[in-house]
Amino acid sequence: MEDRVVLTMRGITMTFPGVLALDGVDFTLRKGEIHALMGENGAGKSTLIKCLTGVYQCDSGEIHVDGMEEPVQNHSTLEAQRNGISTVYQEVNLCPNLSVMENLFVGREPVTKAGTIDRRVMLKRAQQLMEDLGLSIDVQQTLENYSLALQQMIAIARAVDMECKILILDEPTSSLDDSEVAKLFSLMRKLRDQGVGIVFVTHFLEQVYEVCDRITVLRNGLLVGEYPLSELPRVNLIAAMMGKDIDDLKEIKPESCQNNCAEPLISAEGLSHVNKIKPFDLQIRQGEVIGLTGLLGSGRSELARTIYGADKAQTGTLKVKDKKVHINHPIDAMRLGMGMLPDDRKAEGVIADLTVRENIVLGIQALRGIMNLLPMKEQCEIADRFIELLQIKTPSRETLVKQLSGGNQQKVIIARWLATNPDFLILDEPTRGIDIGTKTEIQKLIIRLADEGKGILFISSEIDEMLRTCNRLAVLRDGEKVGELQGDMTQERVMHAIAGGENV
Amino acid sequence: MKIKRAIKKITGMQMFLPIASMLLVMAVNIIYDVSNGNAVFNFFTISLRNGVLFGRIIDILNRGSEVAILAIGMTLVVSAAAGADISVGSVMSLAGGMCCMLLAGFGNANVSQYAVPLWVGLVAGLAIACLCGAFNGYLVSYLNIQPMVATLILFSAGRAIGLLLCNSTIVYVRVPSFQFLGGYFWMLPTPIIIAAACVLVMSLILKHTALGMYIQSVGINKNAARIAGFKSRRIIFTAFVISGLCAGIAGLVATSRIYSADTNNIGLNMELDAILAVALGGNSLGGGKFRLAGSIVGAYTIQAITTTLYALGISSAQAPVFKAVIVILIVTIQSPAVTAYFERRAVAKALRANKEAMRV
Amino acid sequence: MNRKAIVQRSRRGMNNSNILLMITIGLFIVMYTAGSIVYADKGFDHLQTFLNILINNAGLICVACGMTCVLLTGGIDISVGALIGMVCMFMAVGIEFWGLSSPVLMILILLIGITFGLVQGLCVGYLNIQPFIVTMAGMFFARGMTAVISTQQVTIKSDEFFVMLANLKFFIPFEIGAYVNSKGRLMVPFFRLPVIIALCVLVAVFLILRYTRFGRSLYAVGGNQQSAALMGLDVKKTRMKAYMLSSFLCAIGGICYVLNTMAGTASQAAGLEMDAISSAVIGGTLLTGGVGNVIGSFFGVLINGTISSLVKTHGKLISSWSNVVTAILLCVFIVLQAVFTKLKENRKR
Amino acid sequence: AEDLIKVGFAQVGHESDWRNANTENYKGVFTAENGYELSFVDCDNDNAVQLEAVRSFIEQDLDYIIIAPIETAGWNTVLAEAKDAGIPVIIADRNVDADPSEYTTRVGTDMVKEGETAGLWLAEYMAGAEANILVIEGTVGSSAALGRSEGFNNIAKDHPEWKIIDSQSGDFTQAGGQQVMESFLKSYPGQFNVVVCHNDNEAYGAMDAMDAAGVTYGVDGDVILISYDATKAGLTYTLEGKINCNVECNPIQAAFVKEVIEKLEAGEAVEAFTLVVDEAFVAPGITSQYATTMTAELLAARPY
Ligand SMILES: Nc1ncnc2c1ncn2[C@@H]1O[C@H](COP(=O)(O)OP(=O)(O)OP(=O)(O)O)[C@@H](O)[C@H]1O
Ligand SMILES: Nc1ncnc2c1ncn2[C@@H]1O[C@H](COP(=O)(O)OP(=O)(O)OP(=O)(O)O)[C@@H](O)[C@H]1O
Ligand SMILES: [Mg+2]
Ligand SMILES: [Mg+2]
Repeated sequence: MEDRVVLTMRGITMTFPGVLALDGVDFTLRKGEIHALMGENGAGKSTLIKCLTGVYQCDSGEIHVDGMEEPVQNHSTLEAQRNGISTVYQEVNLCPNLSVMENLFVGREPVTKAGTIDRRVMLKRAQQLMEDLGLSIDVQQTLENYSLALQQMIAIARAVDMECKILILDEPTSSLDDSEVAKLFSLMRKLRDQGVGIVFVTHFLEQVYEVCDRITVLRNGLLVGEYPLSELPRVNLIAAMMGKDIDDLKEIKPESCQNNCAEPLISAEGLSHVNKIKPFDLQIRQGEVIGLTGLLGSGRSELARTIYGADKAQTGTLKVKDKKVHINHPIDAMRLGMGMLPDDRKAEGVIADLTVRENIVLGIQALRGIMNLLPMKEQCEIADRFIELLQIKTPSRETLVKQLSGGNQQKVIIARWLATNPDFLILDEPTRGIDIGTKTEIQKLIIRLADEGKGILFISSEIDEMLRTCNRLAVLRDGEKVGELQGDMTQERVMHAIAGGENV
Repeated sequence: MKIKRAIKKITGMQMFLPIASMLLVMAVNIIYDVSNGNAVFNFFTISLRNGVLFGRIIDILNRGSEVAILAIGMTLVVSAAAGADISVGSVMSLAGGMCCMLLAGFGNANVSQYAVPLWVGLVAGLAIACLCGAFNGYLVSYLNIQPMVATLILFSAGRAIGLLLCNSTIVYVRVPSFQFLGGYFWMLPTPIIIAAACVLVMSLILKHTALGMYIQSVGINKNAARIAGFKSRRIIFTAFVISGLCAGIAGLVATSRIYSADTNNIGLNMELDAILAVALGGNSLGGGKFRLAGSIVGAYTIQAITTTLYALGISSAQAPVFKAVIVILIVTIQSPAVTAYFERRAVAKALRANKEAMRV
Repeated sequence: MNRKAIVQRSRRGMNNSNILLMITIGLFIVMYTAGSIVYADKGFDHLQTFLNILINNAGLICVACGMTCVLLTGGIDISVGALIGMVCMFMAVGIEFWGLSSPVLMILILLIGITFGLVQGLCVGYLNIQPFIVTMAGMFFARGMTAVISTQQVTIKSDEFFVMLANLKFFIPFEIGAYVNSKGRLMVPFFRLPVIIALCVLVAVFLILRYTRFGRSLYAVGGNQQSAALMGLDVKKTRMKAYMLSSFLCAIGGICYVLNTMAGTASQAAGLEMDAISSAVIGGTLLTGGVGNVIGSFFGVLINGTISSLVKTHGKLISSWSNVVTAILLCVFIVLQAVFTKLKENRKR
Repeated sequence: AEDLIKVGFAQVGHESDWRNANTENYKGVFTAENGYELSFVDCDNDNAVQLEAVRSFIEQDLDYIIIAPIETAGWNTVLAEAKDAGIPVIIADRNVDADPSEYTTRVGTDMVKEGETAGLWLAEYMAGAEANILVIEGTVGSSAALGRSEGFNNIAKDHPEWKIIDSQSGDFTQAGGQQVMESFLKSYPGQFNVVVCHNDNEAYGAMDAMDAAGVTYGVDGDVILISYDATKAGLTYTLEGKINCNVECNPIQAAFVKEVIEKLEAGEAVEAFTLVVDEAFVAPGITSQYATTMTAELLAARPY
C-alpha cells in the first residue's frame, strides 16, 4: 500500500501569553486514512488544528500540503479551505440566525449565471445533503431552532460537502448519540475510501478503535508519538496520553441502593413545562445518583432545568425535604441547596471574559448576595483548592477562562458548583469533552458526593457511564417520563427502554 | 536593563493607554505654547485669582465634571447591558427642569426666592432621573428591548418633558445658595468636588460589594450568570437606575452652573461624550469587563481636547474635525489590532532570544 | 418522525425577522387607516399625503437601507446625518461658489461617500475599533468639514439642470386621487425624482441582501462573527464593505435630500442617524446583528413619517408635546413589538 | 367654525425664550375670537421638517401659510407648490433667499440693522478711544449670528482704532457663553475692554465667568458689555448697569402678520416687506441718539 502523504506539519510551536501550547510538534497525515489526534484536556489538539487552518498563526514551524511546492501558511479559514482543508471545530461554529440551508452553503453558495445566489439549487442540494446523513429536518428553518446535536451534524455536513483533501473533525461526537455517531462513522469511512485524509479528535477511546487507522498522541504541547492503531492497545494509549497508568474505569461501582430508605431530598409531583415537558413525578433521595436517559432531544435537559427553575415550571409542585417550595429563579433553587451544571457550556456555563478564580467563586458569591463580597483572600484560596482538586490546567488562577481548553473550562464550572457545596446537584453532561483520566475522576467524584449524602441527578449520552454511576435511571421519551429502571441494569435493557420497545 | 524593565512595567499597566492618550493631548498645548513663544507650561499654570484657583487645568477638571459623572453610570450600563444609554443627556435636562420648576413654582420663569426648600427641589430632580433610569431599565431588562432602542424613547421625550415642566421657558432661580453646586467651595469649583465624590463613592461600592462581579458576569453572559444564581434582570435594571442617578446629579450641576433650567441645551450631545469617555478608557462597548478609572480618565481627556481647541482658538464649528482626528488616533493606538501587532512582535523577539540562548 | 415533520412545516417561514416585519406592516396599516378616518376633514386621506411622506423621506429611505446593512453586521453608523449635511453643503457650495456643474458634483459626492465609508470600514474591519466610536468620529469629522467648507447658508439656484431635476414633478396618471381644493385648483397627486431614486435603492439593496453572497455574508457576520470567520468568510472585508455601502447610500441619500431642500447649511440633517436607526429597528432589525431586512426599514421610515405627518396635521400641539407624542408612539410601538416577540417565544417553548 | 380663516404657522422651534414669546404671541393673536383657526407646527430647527409642514398645510387646504424660516436657503420648490395650490404665503421673522415674486409678502426684523445699531452705539460711546473687542457669537451659520456680525463689522470697518481680537461661538446658550468667556479670560488676560454677546443668555454666562475671575464690567467696570435680544431679564441687567447696551429683537410680530392677512382678505394690495421695528436700550447714566436709556417704568411695561 502506498502511503501518500497529504499533510505534514513540522516543528509547530505556538505560544499564548504565559502558555507554551505547542512545542515543536510534528504531524503527518496520509491519503485515505482516519488519523486520531489524542491527548488530555489542554494537550494542544485544538490549537494544533487552529494553527493548521489559519485561525492562529504559529510562531514557528512548517506546514506542507500535498500538491503544493511551497510550505503553506494559512492566514484564515478561507485560505485553508482554498488549500483543501475543511474543518469542524470543537465548539459548534455556525450562525444561529441563518437557516440551516444557508449555514451549509454560506460563502460558497451556488450562483446563477447572473452571479446571484441560486436558491432553488441551494435548497435541493441542502435537502440532498441532509438526506444523505439521514436527518429529516426542514433546511429552511433557522438554525437556532435545533438542538446542539443537530447543529453539530449540520456543521459536519457543511465540512463534508466541501471538496477537500483534508477533513478535520475536532470532537464532533461529544454531543451526538450512538445512532448519529454511527451515521457519522459510515460517512467518514466513505470519505476515506475516496481518498480524503481525516483528522479525528475525540475522548471516546471506543470510537478511536472503531474507525481510526493511526493515532498521534500529544501531551502538554509535546508530541508523544505516532502509532498505527494495531500497535497501540488501549492501555498503552492511556498511558501515552497521561504519562502514567491509571486504574481502569471498570473498578468504579456504586454501592447500589444502600440508601433506598433514606429521606427523599427532592420530590416533584406533576411538574411540567409548556410544550416541552409533560407532567412528571420524580423522587430523589439523599445519597442517591439518579440518571436521566433518553434519545437525543427527548427532554432530559429540559426536565432537569424545570426542577432547578432555569425554566419555570408551569404546573405541579416541588418539595425539598418534604417542604413545598416555589422556585422562580435559579437563585431560589440554590438557596434550597441545589446546583446545576448546564449542558451548553458556551451559552450557559462559562463566563468567558472572567478569570478562572472569578468563575469558580461565582456561585458562592451569588449565595452570599451582592452586599457581601467574598474577601479576595478567600476567593484565591477557594480557587486554588479546586484547581488542585480537579487538576484544572491553567497558567494561573487569574487566566481568563476563555483561554483554557474546552475540557478545562468544563472543570471550572464543576468547581463552581462543588464550591457551593449543594445538597442536590444536577450534572447535565458533565463529562462532555473531558479526557478519559478526568472522566474517571469525575465519576468517582459523583459517587463520593453521593456517599456524603448528597443527591445527584446525572445526565449523560454515554450509557455505560450512566450504568457505572447511577442507582436508578429515569427514562424519557418525547418530553415525557415513561418509566424508571432500577436494580439490574444492563446496556440492553436501557437501550430497549429508550427505544420504546419495553414499557417500563 | 533596569530602566527597560521599569518601562515595560509601566507600559504593561492597565491604565497606561488611557493615561498616555491624555498626556498626548496635553503635549499639544506645550508644543503650541512653545511655538508661540509663551512660557512652556503656560497651559498648565494655575494661579489664585479672586480667591479661587484659576487656570486651564482647573477648567478641564471643572468642565469635565458632568461627563465624568455621566461616565460612571454609562460604564455600568455598557458593561451590564452591552449597549449604551443614549438618554442621559435628555435626563440631565429633565432633572434640571424638575428641580427648577419646583424651586420656582410652576409657571414662574424668574424668581429670587425658593417656592419650596432647596432640598426638595434637589431630591425631586434626582428622583425623576432615577425614575427615567428605572423606565429604561424596565424596558431593557424585563421586556428585552435593546438598550439603544429603549433609551431612544427618553432621548427624544426627556428634554421635551422637562420643557413642559418649565412651561416652555428658561426658569431662572436667582438664589445664591442654588448656585453652590455649580459654584465654588473654598478655592475649588464645586463640580470638581462633586465629581470626585461620585467617583469615590462608586469605587468604594465596587471595592466592597460584589456589584462589579455581578455586572460583569451579566454583561458577558446573561444566561450563564442567571444559571449561576445572579438575577440578571435586576442587575441590568440597577445599572440603568444608577445611570439615571448619575445623569440626575450631572443635570443638577449643569443647572446650578447657570442657575436656570435651560432645558433645550443642558446636556445636549452629552450622551455622545459619555459613551466616548467609556471607549477612550479602553472599555469595550460590547459589554463585559470594565474599568471605571479608564472611563474617568477618558472623560477628562475629552474635556482636555475641548479646552485645548478653545486655547488654540479653533472655531467651534470646525473644532469637530480636530476632535475626530484625535479620537481616531487615540482609539487606533488602543485598538486590538495594533496591540496584537506589538504583542506578536514581542513574542517573536522572545523566541529569537530563546533560540540564540539555545545555540549558545 | 411524521409528527415532527408536521410540526416543522407549520413553523416554517415564521422566523424572528418575519414576524417582526408582519407586526410592523400591520401596525402601519392600522395607524394610517386610523389617521385617515380621524383627520379626513384635514386631508389626511389624500393620496398626496402619502406621496408627501415619500417625498419628504426619500433621503431617509436611502440612509435607512445603508443603516440596515451595517446593523445587520452588528455594527452601527451614526455618521450618516453629518455626512448628509456635508454632502448638501458640498453640493451647494460646489454649484454656487466653485461653479462646478451638478453632474460632476454628483459623481464627486458618490466618490466622497465611498471614500468616507472606506476609511470608516478600514477602522472597523481591519483595526477592529468599535463601530460606534469610529462612526462618532466620522460624525464629528463630517460636521466639522461642513463648517470648513462654508458657514453660510447657501441656496442652490444657479445650476439650471439641477434646479430642473429638483422641480421635476411626476403626476399620477389618470388623475387618480385628484381633487379640487377650496381655491378652486385641481390638485393632481405627484411625486418627485428623489422618490424614484429612493425606491430604486430600496429594491437594489433588497436584491443584494437576498441574492448575493455579499448580502448573505452580512447576515452571517452579524449572526456570529467568530463562526463566520471559521466558516471561511472574510469577516474583515465584509464589515468594511458594509460601511462603504452605508456611506455610499448615504451619499445617494444626500443627493435626494439636497434635491428636496436645495440648500447647504451648517446643521442640516442633524439627528438623522437616530431617525434611520429607529426606522430600521421599528422595521424589525436587531441592533445585535443578523436579523432584519430593508423592507422592514422602509416601513419603519413610513411609520416615522406617518407619526410626524399626524402630528403636523393635528396642528394644535404646543411645541414640546409633539416630541412627547412622537416618543410615546415610538414607545408603544417598541413595547408592542417586544410583547409580540415574547408571546411568540413562549409559544415556541 | 366654517367661517374661520384657516392659517398655518410653521414655527422654527422652541430653542429660546425669544422664540417662545414669539409663539405665544401668534397663539394669542390668531384665536377663534379673532376669527382665525391656527394650525401650528413646531419644526424643531430642522429645515426638512419645515418643508414637510408646509406640504402638510397645502394638503389641509388652509387659507394662509405663515413660515418663520429656519434657514434662509432652499425655499423655491415648496413655495412653488403652495403657489400651484393657490395659497398665499407670508414669510415671517427671518428672510428667505428667494425671489419676492415666489411668495406673497414678508414681515420681519432686520438682523444686520441690529448689528449696525450696536456698532453705532459703541462708536458713539467710545468716542474715538481704542477698543479691543471680543465677540461671543451665536450658533455658527444661523441668520441671527450672520446678520449681527455683518452689521457690527460694517461699522467696525470704519474704525481703525477698533480691533476684534477673537470671536468664538457660544451657541446662543448661557453655558456656552460662560465656557467661551472662561477661555478668553485665559487667552487674553487684561487685553480687552469690549465684549459683544450675540444674545442675552450668552451675556449672562460671560458675566458669570468674569465675576469668577474678578473682572469688572458694565457702566462702572473695566469691560463694556453689549448684548442683543433685550429680553426682560436682559434689560434688568441693563437697568442695573451691568449690560451697557442691549439691542432689541422684537418677538411681538403676530399683529403685523394679522394686519397683512386682513388686507389680503379685503383684497387690498400689500407691501412686499413690513419691518418690525427694533429698539436699543442703554444702561442708566448713558444717553445715546441710537438708544433709549433704561428706566424701571420701561422695564415694567415690557410684555416679554
Ligand atoms: N486563546 C487562547 N489564549 C491563551 N491560551 C490558550 C488559548 N487557547 C488555548 N490556550 C491554551 O493552550 C493549551 C492547549 O489548548 P487546546 O485547546 O489546544 O487543548 P485541547 O487539547 O484541544 O484540549 P480539550 O480536549 O480540552 O479540547 C491550553 O493549556 C490552553 O490553556
Ligand atoms: N431531531 C430533532 N428534530 C427537531 N427538533 C429536535 C430534534 N432533536 C431535538 N430537538 C429539539 O431540541 C430540544 C432539545 O431538548 P433537550 O436539550 O432537553 O434534549 P436532551 O435530551 O437533553 O438532548 P441533548 O443530548 O441534546 O442534550 C427538544 O425540545 C426538541 O424540540
Ligand atoms: Mg480542544
Ligand atoms: Mg441535553
